[in-house]
Amino acid sequence: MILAKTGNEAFAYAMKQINPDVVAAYPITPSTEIVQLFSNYVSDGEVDTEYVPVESEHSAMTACIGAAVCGCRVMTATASQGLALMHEMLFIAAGLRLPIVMAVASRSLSSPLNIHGDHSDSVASRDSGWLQFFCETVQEGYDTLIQAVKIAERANLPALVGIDGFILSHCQERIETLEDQVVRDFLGRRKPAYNLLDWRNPILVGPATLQDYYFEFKRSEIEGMNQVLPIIEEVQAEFGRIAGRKYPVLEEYRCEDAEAVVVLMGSACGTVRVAVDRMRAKGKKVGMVKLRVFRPLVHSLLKKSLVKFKKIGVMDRVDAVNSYGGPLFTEITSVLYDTDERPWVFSYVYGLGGKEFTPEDAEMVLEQVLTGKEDELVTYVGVR
Amino acid sequence: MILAKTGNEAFAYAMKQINPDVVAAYPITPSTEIVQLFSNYVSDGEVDTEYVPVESEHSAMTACIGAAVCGCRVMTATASQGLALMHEMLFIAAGLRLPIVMAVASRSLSSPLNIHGDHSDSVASRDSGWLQFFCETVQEGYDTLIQAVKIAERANLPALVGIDGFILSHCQERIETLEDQVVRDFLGRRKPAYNLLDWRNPILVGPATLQDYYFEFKRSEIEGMNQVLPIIEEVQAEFGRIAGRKYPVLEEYRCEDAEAVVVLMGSACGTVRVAVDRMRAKGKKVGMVKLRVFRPLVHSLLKKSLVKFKKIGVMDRVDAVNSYGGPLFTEITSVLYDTDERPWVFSYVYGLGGKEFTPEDAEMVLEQVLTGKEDELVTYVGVR
Amino acid sequence: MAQVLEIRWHGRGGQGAKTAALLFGEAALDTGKFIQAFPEYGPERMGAPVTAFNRLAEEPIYIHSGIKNPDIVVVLDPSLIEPAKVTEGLKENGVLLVNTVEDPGVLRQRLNLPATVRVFTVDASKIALETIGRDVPNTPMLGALARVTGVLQLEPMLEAIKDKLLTKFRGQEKLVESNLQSIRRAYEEVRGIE
Amino acid sequence: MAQVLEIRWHGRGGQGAKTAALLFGEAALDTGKFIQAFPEYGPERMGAPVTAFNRLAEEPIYIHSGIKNPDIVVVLDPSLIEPAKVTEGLKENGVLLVNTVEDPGVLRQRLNLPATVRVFTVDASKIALETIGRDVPNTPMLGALARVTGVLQLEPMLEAIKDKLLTKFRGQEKLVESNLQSIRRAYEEVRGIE
Amino acid sequence: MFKLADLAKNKELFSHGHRACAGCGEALGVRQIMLAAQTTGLPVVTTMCTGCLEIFSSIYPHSAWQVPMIHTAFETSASTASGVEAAYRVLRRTGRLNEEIRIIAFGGDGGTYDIGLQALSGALERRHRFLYVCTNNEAYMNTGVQRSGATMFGAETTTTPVGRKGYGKKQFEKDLTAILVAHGIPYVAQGSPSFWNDLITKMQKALDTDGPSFINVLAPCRLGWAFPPEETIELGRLAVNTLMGWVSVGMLTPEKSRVVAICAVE
Amino acid sequence: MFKLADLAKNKELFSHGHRACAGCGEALGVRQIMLAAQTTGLPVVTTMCTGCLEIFSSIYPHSAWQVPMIHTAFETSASTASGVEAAYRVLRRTGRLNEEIRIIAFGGDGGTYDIGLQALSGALERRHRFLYVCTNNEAYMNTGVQRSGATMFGAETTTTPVGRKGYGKKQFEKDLTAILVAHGIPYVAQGSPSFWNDLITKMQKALDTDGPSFINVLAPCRLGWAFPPEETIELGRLAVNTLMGWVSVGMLTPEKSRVVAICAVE
Amino acid sequence: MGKLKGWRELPCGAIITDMSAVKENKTGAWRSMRPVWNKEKCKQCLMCWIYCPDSAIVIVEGKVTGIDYDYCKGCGNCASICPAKAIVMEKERK
Amino acid sequence: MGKLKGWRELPCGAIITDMSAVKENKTGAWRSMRPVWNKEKCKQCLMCWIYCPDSAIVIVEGKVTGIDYDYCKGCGNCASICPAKAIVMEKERK
Ligand SMILES: Cc1ncc(C[n+]2csc(CCOP(=O)(O)OP(=O)(O)O)c2C)c(N)n1
Ligand SMILES: Cc1ncc(C[n+]2csc(CCOP(=O)(O)OP(=O)(O)O)c2C)c(N)n1
Ligand code: SF4
Ligand code: SF4
Ligand code: SF4
Ligand code: SF4
Repeated sequence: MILAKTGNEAFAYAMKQINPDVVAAYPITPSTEIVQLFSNYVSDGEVDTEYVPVESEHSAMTACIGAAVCGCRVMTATASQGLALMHEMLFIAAGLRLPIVMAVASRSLSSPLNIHGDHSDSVASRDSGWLQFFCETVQEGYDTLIQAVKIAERANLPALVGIDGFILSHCQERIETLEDQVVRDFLGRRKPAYNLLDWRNPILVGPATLQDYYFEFKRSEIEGMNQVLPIIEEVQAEFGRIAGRKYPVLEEYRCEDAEAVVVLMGSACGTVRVAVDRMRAKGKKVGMVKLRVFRPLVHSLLKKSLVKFKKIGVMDRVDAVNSYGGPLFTEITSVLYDTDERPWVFSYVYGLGGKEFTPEDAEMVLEQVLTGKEDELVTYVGVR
Repeated sequence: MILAKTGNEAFAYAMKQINPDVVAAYPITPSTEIVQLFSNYVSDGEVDTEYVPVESEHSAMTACIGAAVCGCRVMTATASQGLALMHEMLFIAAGLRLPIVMAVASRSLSSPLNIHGDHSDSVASRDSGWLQFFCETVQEGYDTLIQAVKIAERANLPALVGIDGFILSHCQERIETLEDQVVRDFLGRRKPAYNLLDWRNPILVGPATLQDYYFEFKRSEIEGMNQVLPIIEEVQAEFGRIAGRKYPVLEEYRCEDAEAVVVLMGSACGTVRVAVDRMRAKGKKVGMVKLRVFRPLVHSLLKKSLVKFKKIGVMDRVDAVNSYGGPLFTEITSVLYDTDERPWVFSYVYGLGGKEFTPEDAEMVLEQVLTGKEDELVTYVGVR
Repeated sequence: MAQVLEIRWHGRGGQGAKTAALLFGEAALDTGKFIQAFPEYGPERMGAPVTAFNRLAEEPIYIHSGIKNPDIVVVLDPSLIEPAKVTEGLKENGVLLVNTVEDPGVLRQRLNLPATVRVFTVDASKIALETIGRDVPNTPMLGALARVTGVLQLEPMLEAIKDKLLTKFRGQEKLVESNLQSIRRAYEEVRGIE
Repeated sequence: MAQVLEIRWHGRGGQGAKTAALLFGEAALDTGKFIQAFPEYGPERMGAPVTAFNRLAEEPIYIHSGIKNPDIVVVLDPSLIEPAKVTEGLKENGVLLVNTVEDPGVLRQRLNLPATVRVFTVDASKIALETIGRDVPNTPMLGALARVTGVLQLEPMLEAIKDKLLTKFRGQEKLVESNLQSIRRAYEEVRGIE
Repeated sequence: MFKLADLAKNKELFSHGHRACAGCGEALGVRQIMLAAQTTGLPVVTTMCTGCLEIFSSIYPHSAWQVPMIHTAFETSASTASGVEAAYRVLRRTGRLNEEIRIIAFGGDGGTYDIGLQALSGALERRHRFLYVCTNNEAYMNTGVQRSGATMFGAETTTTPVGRKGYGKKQFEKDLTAILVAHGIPYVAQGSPSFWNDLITKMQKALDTDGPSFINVLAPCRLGWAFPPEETIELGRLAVNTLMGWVSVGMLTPEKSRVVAICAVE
Repeated sequence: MFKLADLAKNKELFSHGHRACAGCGEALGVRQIMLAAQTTGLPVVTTMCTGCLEIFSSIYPHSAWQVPMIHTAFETSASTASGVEAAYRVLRRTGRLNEEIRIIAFGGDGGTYDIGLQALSGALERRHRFLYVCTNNEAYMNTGVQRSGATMFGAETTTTPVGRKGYGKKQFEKDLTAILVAHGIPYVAQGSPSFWNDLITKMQKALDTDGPSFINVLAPCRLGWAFPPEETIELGRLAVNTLMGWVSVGMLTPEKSRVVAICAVE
Repeated sequence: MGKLKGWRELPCGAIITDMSAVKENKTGAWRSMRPVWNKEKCKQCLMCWIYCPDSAIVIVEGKVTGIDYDYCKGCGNCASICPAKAIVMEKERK
Repeated sequence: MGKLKGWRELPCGAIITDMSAVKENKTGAWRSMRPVWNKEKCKQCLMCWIYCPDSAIVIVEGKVTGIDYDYCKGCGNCASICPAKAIVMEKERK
């Protein structure tokens, strides 16, 4: 079906189709609508879900964990302070290898308070062992959320699917949806690695470990993450077959003969497309590399793609406040470290706290990368 | 005075000498003793401190913030889950530019639970805008905590001083302390950037901001971080004059003609020293680079030092669970990205969850770096 | 029509500017267009001036930034005209559509608008009161907007909106009917059509 | 003495093995040595076998890893000998010092120890009961240990420990005195000195 | 009993220019409270939770507060106040602050009944001296009317929608006032801006209390309760008088006891 | 009244091999509770907080629990149980689980009075059906005897040391049982393993309760209360009988009322 | 909008120091209905004053003297509550 | 220690599946005092059983038959509580 949906509506709709067993969530702008709309489906009996309206995000993630260890398919949604408040439990969910799927309408972190979109919330949890997807459009959000369930369950790791707060969460766009049954068939039923409610075969989940076992458990979790990329690619391929839409983990846009490209994630990719088109129209050889999967860090794909270009601008919608570049900039330069070609790489931080990022801004960045700016370590786009 | 103190005792003793106005803290292994011993000083009237025995770490950091906005000198201590539970408030403390100083006896994160030392807790908060120091010895912990108060107050940014849980927190070592009065003179009184209790000149702290101001506030915080390195160096120099002990931000140990070095932080530096000595004794040209300051990321110093070596092993006592290397490995390769020499850099993850790291392990790592291992992206030292 | 048609709605918190933009987006979608509809990104309070936006195009819309120079400005509440600076950024050859009793000509003069800007008015509040029974000008304004833009035909649009309203009002057919009626009337009664 | 002298203490949770190691470290410090003292890193429960460690050296100690092959093993509770495998890892020419009524020779035979290992025993529990009035063998064992290692002289050590105990017991001089007395006695009464 | 003419001499410590909905009961309650805060003659320092109050009173560069105010996060009004009070104590004790001041912490029902309950409970157990005011509009309004622990049984919110199966909130509300009474703090009360004199009297008592005190202030919300703007005062009255989930025998007779007696709805 | 000979037929669902201190009252309480948990004949699934219990019962690869058990974090026993109960409900509702089971959540006093209070309060407000057992030894024992909200006035702990100025804890304990009563849940009780029959009777009632239930179990701690190992039972008795901070008129007469009446210490 | 401060001009920490700036925020613009006060009818009970959420009833020396239309949002509570019906609500012009 | 599992052998997620492994943990080693049960004196009230924190009182068909020294930590509560003084505490050998 072709529908007009905001990012939040599309997430809620996908959740309806996924029909998770348990949803435990807490409201926070700009993700609130997701569970709000989802609770309409609950109230109308359109899903089987047990909806747990917890008293905080810490409890939201904990209740998700409690339900997921019982073999249930479990989802939640949050943003910003909510994600930050879950921080402790994120690591626990991953350590327990629970495929909880979380919809995030990303937003900046306090202080000062700001309800608008940037990637600080998700990126600040990048070590927690969660898969992280960043989406460009509402359509992609919808498609990715459904895929994420399958990927997470195959990888036995939790997954976060992010759309930019307000910019996508509150933006109505045209989307093509799948039939309910198609989604349910695609996902099948979760096959849990273990089940707490199987009381005839009792297990203990989450023991204390001493020096003799912790690192080994962690190593096994790390291996879980190492195995994710092929799973993502398989699930995407399968999804492509039923939906006719494909999203490479890494997309190169008009990169064929590009002399300069920017790499980025999320909704601004669209805005950059417009800028690239305009500059191409003026004969400037620029392109864009869009990264959809932030965790795992797809180092081999990044290396393979980026090594082709002379000049690269890495655009972060978050700053690491470490007197160095943005987090993605750091990771990309690291990934390219041992390549022979070693493109020039520049760091751009843009759009924090919902700061408007226009095609003109994007052109400015592309232009700078093209000419090879060399003054400041990091450029803060649009800061007065 | 020369005293025998465990890391926790030394931190508590330093806190006594610092005599903070407010300490709000919550117990957690292995940092509990810090506040426990400190509360003896409170009970004996040896400090003026108002001690707030909060009901959780989230409230610990919040109460610290509440007290710090009132112009007070404020400290706390925590580890692991406690630090993770504070996550949300860490960003807020930094955004409000409050020089809260936190003693951390670092420990791994659940799940599974483990009470032993690794750097996951602090490193997972590396984007929060806090300065981060990692110490090698009890002496260094004591000295750094005192310096951190001054550095934080000059930078108007909060600071975390970490010692490795158990390995240092519970290890008694010989330390030289300063006289109480010397410490107090060195620190003087905090000169706050603003004061909530100045009710004649009311201010509002922590407003909401829209797209028009958030990024600018953040930019100003980022600049605060950019200005920290010279402050650290000045304060260290000044401290060196009164204490006779100096700690470079980055120390090169037997690096003169080294062909291979390892870079690392924390207590394992000592163990590596032993290994370097042993290997040097065998005529192998190895050395160690010790990093004391993790935040800000001292990219210029790192670059200047590391570029001299052919082969570098970066040793992380934490893994980023991103199917790539450890966080310090990522940052160091990033920092070295645009150097002409480009040493070979290898990633080693060691000691998670308190996994024993011996001089023999260190020799193994150094040996590997020296010969130039090239098989796996990351080596997990000592994992069965 | 520009490659991408950009619309800005002005209303007050509680008046449904956002809903109108979303409904208009849905209606346009049903006619095969690519669309975007989004509210002003900010904390909205009841009574406070708010804005919402639409983009319509024949091709996929990639851009994800705000609208600064709309082709069309729609104003739900005439008391907003001055305080909300409704004409700010309006394109030179843009359209201003206002819910007011005032005549387009008078309004144009009062606002001192260049001749290139086309001005339309409609008494949507009156229409709403007469059809729906409450002063909810956002629905009728959809009709007026369809008329002045010309991008949507009345009947297919009514069809499209009917669907949405049936869901929204949980099948209260009468209420839906009166809403549709208000759209039809505004479509007819809009003033300033040359 | 090795360049770094390494000691392992065995006790039960609640018996003060850790305290003994810390006190020994402090006492050694006062004689100008570089020291380390640390407990087994783990969750200790009352009654459970626990260990603690010391390192002593003339030079700064850099190493920060555990002790696997101690030069000296000190056992606070004879019932631990078998269950805690107290001799595990003990150096070939190491020292075993046990709080027990047993004779060193008997113990050596029972444990089947190589001749290179020196064995000492002392009835620290009895001494503690007679001096301090409770079975707290950790303090007297300090005296015995000082004697067998030879690295600490009795009087300076007593001086050093007195200070610490005065702080610890908040100035209860009598209690401190009896503790010092127990150290002195164990220093004298340790058996197995050739 | 206060006289309005006297009260009118006080400063508007909560200034106009704030961005609350036209007719917001919470804004009204806070305004009255800040008028009443002056009855002790002591300066007041305040904290608040994220929520409508924070959003409508403090969007940079505008502060409706004419007293010192700090907002840290959503769940942290009480814990922030703990820190402020600790600072106040040490500064007084060490002679660095000479005036007595009063501390008032504000929190919505979400920030108090739910996500901030623990911080509040802990602060009460530690016996920090401050007044906590819960501006209770019985749902999360700032994020668009979701259920809170204060939402009544059967009430429709955006997370407890009425639908083919759902009939509104399925649980009874948490009786926070009773929970506060169980904390054994010296002063607990309920009030409403519709009964201004009662509220202001309770404020005075609360601020005079040596120890923690608490007032649960029922504040009608335009958005959540969905009423025309001119009915705020009347709705507040009705809510109290019909005892709709808001039952306190002591409510309008604050003189009778320092701690109001409570009888539960269930 | 239960007969010991009957009880002795039950399984030891909390097995020996655990690492509690010799004479630990908490271990004893939990053992009795797990014996009692079998009185309903239904399988039991459990959750617990970080704390002594978790450390002494579950160091990998050893589990003293012979029933399903999950530990997530310190403050999360009740919220984990919320998730488990939600899973249980949906699986039952959709016919994927056929047996009735009971859920028991354990938490120490630190994990319940303090850091886990909010998760508990929220779960109660949402009316999840589970029994929450607070193993209350009146301080944070696992980390070495720090004060908790349950620690009594004047008690010495490592964070409220007696010193030249300090005289132990300066505040009265939080009356958690009263706070739980104020939550209006259908069953609230207090107990102690020293009165095994009382405790087991209360367990049975609690597990039969349709809705949330709560038992506050006073558990003497070797380390924190500093007594010789053989006095555990006696100390538990004394603590109850001397009413030291542990006052419940309903305590030993659970028959009289489903919700015990409470009178505060202060 | 031209007067937005640049990042270098911002205070250290997210604080507001000018507490009077809020007066710039003329919420009178929100009004679609306007309260009109009738001096004659007014009994000076001050009920409108204590019940106005926006402190928009002007008091001079203890007496109501009018309405501050710069901030009045036109909610109408003053009119509802006035026992003397001295305030009536009118539509804002146009 | 030789039998510690390698990381590839660990289960997915931090779980314990073998709930009987705890029996390996012979806490009898913790004992410095040993309870000795006197069959003759025992009245079979089972008080020692219900009050043992370590389930170390062996019951066979409803009757006490001895003490499981593999797990008994020697706390002495059984002895304290025994109304018949049928259990006494003795020092562990040596
Ligand atoms: C940790 C966290 N979770 C969620 C939010 C989002 N949030 C902000 S205010 C609010 C609701 C406020 O409700 P309430 O406390 O009742 O105050 P009201 O707005 O109704 O006055 C929510 C859910 C947040 N800011 N922080
Ligand atoms: C967030 C967090 N903070 C602190 C801790 C450290 N911690 C673990 S258990 C514990 C105390 C437990 O006390 P209590 O709940 O009373 O149980 P007890 O050990 O006394 O049985 C503490 C402080 C933690 N694990 N997580
Ligand atoms: S939503 Fe409700 S509480 Fe919030 S400002 Fe509007 S009326 Fe007030
Ligand atoms: S410290 Fe106390 S609660 Fe913990 S195991 Fe020992 S006796 Fe039990
Ligand atoms: S209409 Fe409302 S805002 Fe205006 S003066 Fe009256 S009460 Fe105040
Ligand atoms: S001594 Fe203690 S552990 Fe041993 S059987 Fe008796 S009660 Fe049980």
